[in-house]
Amino acid sequence: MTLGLAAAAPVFGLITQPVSVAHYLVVGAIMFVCGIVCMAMKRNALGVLMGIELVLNGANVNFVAFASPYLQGEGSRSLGLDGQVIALFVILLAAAEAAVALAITLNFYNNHATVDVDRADDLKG
Amino acid sequence: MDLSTQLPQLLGLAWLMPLASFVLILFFGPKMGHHGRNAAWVATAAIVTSLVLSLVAFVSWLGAHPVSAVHHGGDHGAAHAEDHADAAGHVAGEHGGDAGHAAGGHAAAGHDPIAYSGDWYTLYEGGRLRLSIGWYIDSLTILMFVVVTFIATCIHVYASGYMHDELHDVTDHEVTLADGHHLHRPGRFPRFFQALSLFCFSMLGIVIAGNLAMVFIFWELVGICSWFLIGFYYERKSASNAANKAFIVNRVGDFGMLIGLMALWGALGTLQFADSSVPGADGHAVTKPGLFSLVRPADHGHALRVPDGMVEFAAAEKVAHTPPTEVAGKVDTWRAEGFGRWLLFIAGVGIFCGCVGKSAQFPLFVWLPDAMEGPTPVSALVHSATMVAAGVYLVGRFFPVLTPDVLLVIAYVGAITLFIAATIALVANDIKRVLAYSTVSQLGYMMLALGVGGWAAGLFHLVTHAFFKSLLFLCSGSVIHACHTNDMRKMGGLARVMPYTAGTMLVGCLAIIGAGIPFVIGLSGYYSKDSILAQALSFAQANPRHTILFYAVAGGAALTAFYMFRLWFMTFAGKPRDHHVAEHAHESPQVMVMPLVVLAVLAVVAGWTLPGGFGIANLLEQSRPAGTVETATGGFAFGQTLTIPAEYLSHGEPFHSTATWTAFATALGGVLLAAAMYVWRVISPAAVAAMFRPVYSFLANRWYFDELYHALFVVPAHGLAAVASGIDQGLIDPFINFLAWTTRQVAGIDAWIDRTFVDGLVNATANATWTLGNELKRLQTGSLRQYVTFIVVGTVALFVIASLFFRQALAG
Amino acid sequence: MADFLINTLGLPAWLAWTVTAVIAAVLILHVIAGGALVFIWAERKIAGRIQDRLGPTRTGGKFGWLQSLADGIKLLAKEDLMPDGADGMLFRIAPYVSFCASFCAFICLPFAFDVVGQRLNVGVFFVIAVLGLEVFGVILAGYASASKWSLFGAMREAAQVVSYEVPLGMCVVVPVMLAGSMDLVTIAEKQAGWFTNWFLFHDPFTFVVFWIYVTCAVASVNRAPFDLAEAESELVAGFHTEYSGLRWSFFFMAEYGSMFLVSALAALLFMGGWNGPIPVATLLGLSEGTGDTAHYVVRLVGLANLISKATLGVLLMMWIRWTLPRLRIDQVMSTCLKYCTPLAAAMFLGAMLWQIALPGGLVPMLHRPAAEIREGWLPGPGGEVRARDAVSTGDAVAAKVAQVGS
Amino acid sequence: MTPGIATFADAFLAAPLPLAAINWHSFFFMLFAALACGFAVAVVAAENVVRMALYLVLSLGATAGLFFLAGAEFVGAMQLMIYVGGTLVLLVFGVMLTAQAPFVSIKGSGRDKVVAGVVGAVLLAVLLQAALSVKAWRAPAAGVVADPAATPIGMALVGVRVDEPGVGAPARNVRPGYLLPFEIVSIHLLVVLVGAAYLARAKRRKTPRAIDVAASVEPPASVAEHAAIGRDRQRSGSVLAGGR
Repeated sequence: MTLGLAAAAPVFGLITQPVSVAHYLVVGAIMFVCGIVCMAMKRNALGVLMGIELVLNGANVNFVAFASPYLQGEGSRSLGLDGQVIALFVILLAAAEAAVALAITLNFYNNHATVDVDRADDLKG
Repeated sequence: MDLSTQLPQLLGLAWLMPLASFVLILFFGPKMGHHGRNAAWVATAAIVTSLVLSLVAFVSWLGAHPVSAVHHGGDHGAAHAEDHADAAGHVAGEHGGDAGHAAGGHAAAGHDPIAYSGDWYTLYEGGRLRLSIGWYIDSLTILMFVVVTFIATCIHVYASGYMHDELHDVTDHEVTLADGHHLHRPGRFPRFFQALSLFCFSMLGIVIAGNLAMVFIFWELVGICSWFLIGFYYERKSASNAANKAFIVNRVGDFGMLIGLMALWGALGTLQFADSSVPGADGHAVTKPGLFSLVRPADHGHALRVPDGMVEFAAAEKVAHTPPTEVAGKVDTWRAEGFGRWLLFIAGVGIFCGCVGKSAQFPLFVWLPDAMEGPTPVSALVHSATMVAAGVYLVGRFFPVLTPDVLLVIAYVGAITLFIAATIALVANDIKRVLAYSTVSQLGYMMLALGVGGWAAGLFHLVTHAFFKSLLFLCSGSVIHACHTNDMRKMGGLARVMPYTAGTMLVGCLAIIGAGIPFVIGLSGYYSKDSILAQALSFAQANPRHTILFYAVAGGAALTAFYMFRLWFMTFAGKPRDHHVAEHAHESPQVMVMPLVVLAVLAVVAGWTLPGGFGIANLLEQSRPAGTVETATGGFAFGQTLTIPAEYLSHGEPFHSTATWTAFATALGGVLLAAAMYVWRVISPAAVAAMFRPVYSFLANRWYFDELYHALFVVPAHGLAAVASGIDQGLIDPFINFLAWTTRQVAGIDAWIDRTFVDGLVNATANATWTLGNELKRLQTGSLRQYVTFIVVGTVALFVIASLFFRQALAG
Repeated sequence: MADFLINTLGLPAWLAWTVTAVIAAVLILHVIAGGALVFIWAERKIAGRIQDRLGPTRTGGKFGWLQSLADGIKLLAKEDLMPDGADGMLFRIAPYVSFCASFCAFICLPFAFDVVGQRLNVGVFFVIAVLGLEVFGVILAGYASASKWSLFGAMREAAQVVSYEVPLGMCVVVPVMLAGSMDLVTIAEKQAGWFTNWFLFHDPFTFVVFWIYVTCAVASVNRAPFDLAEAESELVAGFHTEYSGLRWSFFFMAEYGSMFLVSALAALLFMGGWNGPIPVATLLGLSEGTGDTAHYVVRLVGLANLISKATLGVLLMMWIRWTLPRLRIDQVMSTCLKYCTPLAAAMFLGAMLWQIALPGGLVPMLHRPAAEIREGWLPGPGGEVRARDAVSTGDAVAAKVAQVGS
Repeated sequence: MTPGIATFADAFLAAPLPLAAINWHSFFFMLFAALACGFAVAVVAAENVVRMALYLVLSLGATAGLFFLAGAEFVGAMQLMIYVGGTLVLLVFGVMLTAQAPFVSIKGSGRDKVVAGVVGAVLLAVLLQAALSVKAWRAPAAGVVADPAATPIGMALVGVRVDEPGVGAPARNVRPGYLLPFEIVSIHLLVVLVGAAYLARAKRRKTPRAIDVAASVEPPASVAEHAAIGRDRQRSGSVLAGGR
């Protein structure tokens, strides 16, 4: 049994040790990067929007992680409510941002009959 | 509430109401209904509010100080005989001795005027100068408030009908443009009421004013308003000229007034009428004596005395040589030597100059008849009832400070004015000018009355005159409105078509000539004019050398009767002279007739004294200035001693009956003569005119005053201007041109430098920027994703740099 | 229950917990599936009666009570079509998304005092949120079917549900405010006692709010008269035009599941949850203290109470469906945004003011003052309530809260 | 959920079996984390917009799970309600409204992908380094059990802090609440709502400058109207009625 444990240690360790803030940070970082890549790669305006949502969400994960009293190791103190409240506001503002961005996209679609962001270069000098 | 706090609030509010409406109309006038139709309502509402407030104040005043006939001279009753007796005793005693003490003894016996005074707001305080917005309220103030607001109300109502032409575009037939067409302009309905409101505000400001400075401020405001209103049809040359004339002539008077103010302030350091409590050096309130108590100190029995300030001011060099401690002691000796009395004289005359201008007294009366260029309601309000009354009011208010000499001057000016104006009115044919000259002459009456010591008489006449003169003007307005002409020779027989106007105007004429059944009852003019006559008579008796004044008054009465009825007969009686006019003639609309009726009623009853003594005369007695109750003597300026007889004497025999009979006879005579000439035609005016051709033309040309002034002032002024312009063009212009030329040369060089170097620099910069921008433009691809990439790269770069070079900072 | 397994059967804790979880899940699943069977049968009978028909009569004897089971079997056997040009993956996933949404919502829905999958202190919120997810499956279905009808249906559904979440949320907030907690268990507990304690009868405003809630609930599970998404007269069958067989039945289970859910929610929020109109248990002297049997009896009675109330709600919806004609979509929208939302807001305000004006309610005898309805955070006589929760649920959080509160 | 899991874990440490070694909290964390990250990557990888939307929803839902695990029930529920229930539905709306054949999947050029990938990799490296560099963050959770977060957040949003040591006497504590930010955010939301409704209102369409695709898409006027559904729900009724 202990052997089995030892064999599986690298993977198994992940689910035997209590999680820490860093775990959350890693998750947040991955989502953040995915969002960035999404923004940088997608030509579809809505794709870009989704990228933005991902980025915001990655940030939120960090906030919540820092706010959570569960995850703090010995001695370190959590952000307390601030983190959670900031996360809430981020969510709200993300909703607002999505609304406006979507409206803009649809306008763009009405005028240009496309949602390709590369076509949105009217202001280019 | 306490009267002393209640009255200022009520009257202050009543005073500010028109200001509010002025501001409203000024800003929102054109938006008020179609062509600002509702501006009339705003203004009227404001003035009605003031009227109500004034009436409330009036009632509460009566509640606090019931008017009765008990005090000196107030009644015609039995108390009169002994009044007369002991007064006579005083007169006898005063000739030798010190006038002040005896009179003061009487004055001190409970004849202090009832007055409330105080300050709302201090405009400026520095050094000795203290300008404040304050109030001085006594029965006179309240009476004037009621009168002004009441007449103003009537006239607002009347005007809202009269000015209806201004509601739509107006074609002014008296103005012909260069292209030969008549002027066509948009209506100015709101502007009219705006100016009217402002005028009411200023007039009430004069009335309530607590110090001379404030009086002066509103004095000028009134002038401005009258300028606006006379020049209301400013496209008409005549109108704008008249406006300017009125303004400039008034300036002449105001210059004198300024001198008076300087004399008072320079010498006494205060312009407050009444004593005022001001914060002293140590912070406690100190009672600062006002003009009245300075000139008539209570400890001196309210007898007129040259105030210490003036004495020291006049005896400046003596003061300089006297140690400060002893100055106070020597003042009396200096006063005895007569120092400062000239100063006081000058102050009085100066202030009176202002009144001369404003009240159109000789020699500054020329502006008033021209002022008839304004709309008729304006003539009625400004130039008959209120503004011109301001001068009389100020003299009345300022009465205690006026020495007998000043009074004499006033009396003579008044006499001359009244005579000249009356004579001119005899031959004038323009209905409004007749009324204008009659106004002038009535004002002369008032001034004369004040001058001969008839304080109550003059102000009484002021009030009654306000009523019937505004009535007369409104009637004339309604006539003009009907006939579209001012020329009486075109009128006649209008009584049939416009009965209301005719009737009310008849009432007005009767009132102004002081008609009445002797000793029984009469119209308002009957009482006021009789009291003036009586006072003039008693003055003439007291100073035999000035009997002429009484004759002037009597003659004036006759002339008044004549020209007023000449006017009435020519206008309403007989057959129409000009059918073209007569056909158009029609009665005016209700809104115009209503005020006529109201005013007519008041013109009848204004003078009555109700049983129990309530009446304007007795009301005025309440605020008779301290120390003017009794006969006083004085005077140095004209090398003679003057006696200003106490006014109550004139209510007794023999003056009273004599005056009444004289007035009755003269008036009757005048009326009969007028009737004979214009109704029965037993005397032909033309024949008379032919008989006295020179006199007639002299009068018809208004004594050539305008020509005289033209020759005296205008021509020299033009000459001076010509010289000045010659200098200007001959000397100054070439010099200026030379300067200009030089500057141009310099500028040329400068421009060259500018173009070569400065511009070059600027252009270089611009080019550099341009090229740079062109280079940078490449970066701005407009591709969103690329931007995102940039952002990320930037972030990473920052992080790397930070972690490389600021490791410690991060580690912390 | 886990305690029961651990203590009496002596199972190892982890096994006990797992077993408990599985049992709970299966139970909920059966509530949905079995409920769907019963309700479909009931609906057909009711529709029949209302329309003067008999409805199913044959299958399974007298009342045709096996009818829906037979249908189920038929659906299982049916061929599963997928239109050409559909987005296969999404098309397959969609029904499960819907179903999972309405299933997850049951997790924190208490059936009796502590008969609850997982007690959440944001229970109400969670239920509403998860319920909102159901629409997602519908949208996917509509899009993936590559059919205009489906697309329109999906759009309407989405528009309708997303906008009806607003007034729904407002209505739900009122009981939350009165109870001072978002925990469904707490909310229901606050209404224990006589039926006058039900928030439905708390004050006139809550009464109105209840009916607004019913309207919005009907709309948000898009039942008639709000079933624009599957308006068979306009769009063939709306978002599930292209579906058949098992996937189609999943949509239906989801629909009936969420019908039951919103009804249960209504019961919990407004009608005292598992507390009957008359506090029988208390009157009989049965309470937590008096031994396990009493304990379980009380639970069962509560269970019965709640389920019957919820069923009542479902039947009400059926009645409405077969009585009222379908609205036009613009009418639906104006109902939501012009009437429900402002009305709900006003009622919320009213309820609040009522709380401030008469905290004791109109009849203080019958009414438990709202002051003690608080979590442990604020001072006030909330202590003993929390303490009892702590004992009964053996929950660390509640324990902490209790010692904080008292 | 968390407390349950917590007690779960306690129960397990007693058990002798290897399963007993499992920290269920970590287990569920790993589960949700894997879901969140996996679907996030799927979002990037997917070509079809609608699928991207689906993956995004799943990713966000999993994140909500993470929040629950971190003891932030309220934020989690909020995430589910607003993000997943609201924002995403709107996104999908947009997707559908613009989901015409040519745009459902716009292929990005390979070069873009490479660039984005490299940049992303670099950023990821930096972020991970940052995340793991601080020791205090790596310290395993002490398993403190805190109070349920809903009430303190609610109270804090209206300006009263009850999560402080002076619990039970909000008057006593001095930490400010979040009333002002709360108000600001709500005003901001209102403004956004109005603005979005205005932006997306159905206009009389001007001829689109891109004539080439005008034929292939459904008339932009009606597109604009559909846009109105997503953004300006008040109008959507008549829109859909018209769409029928």
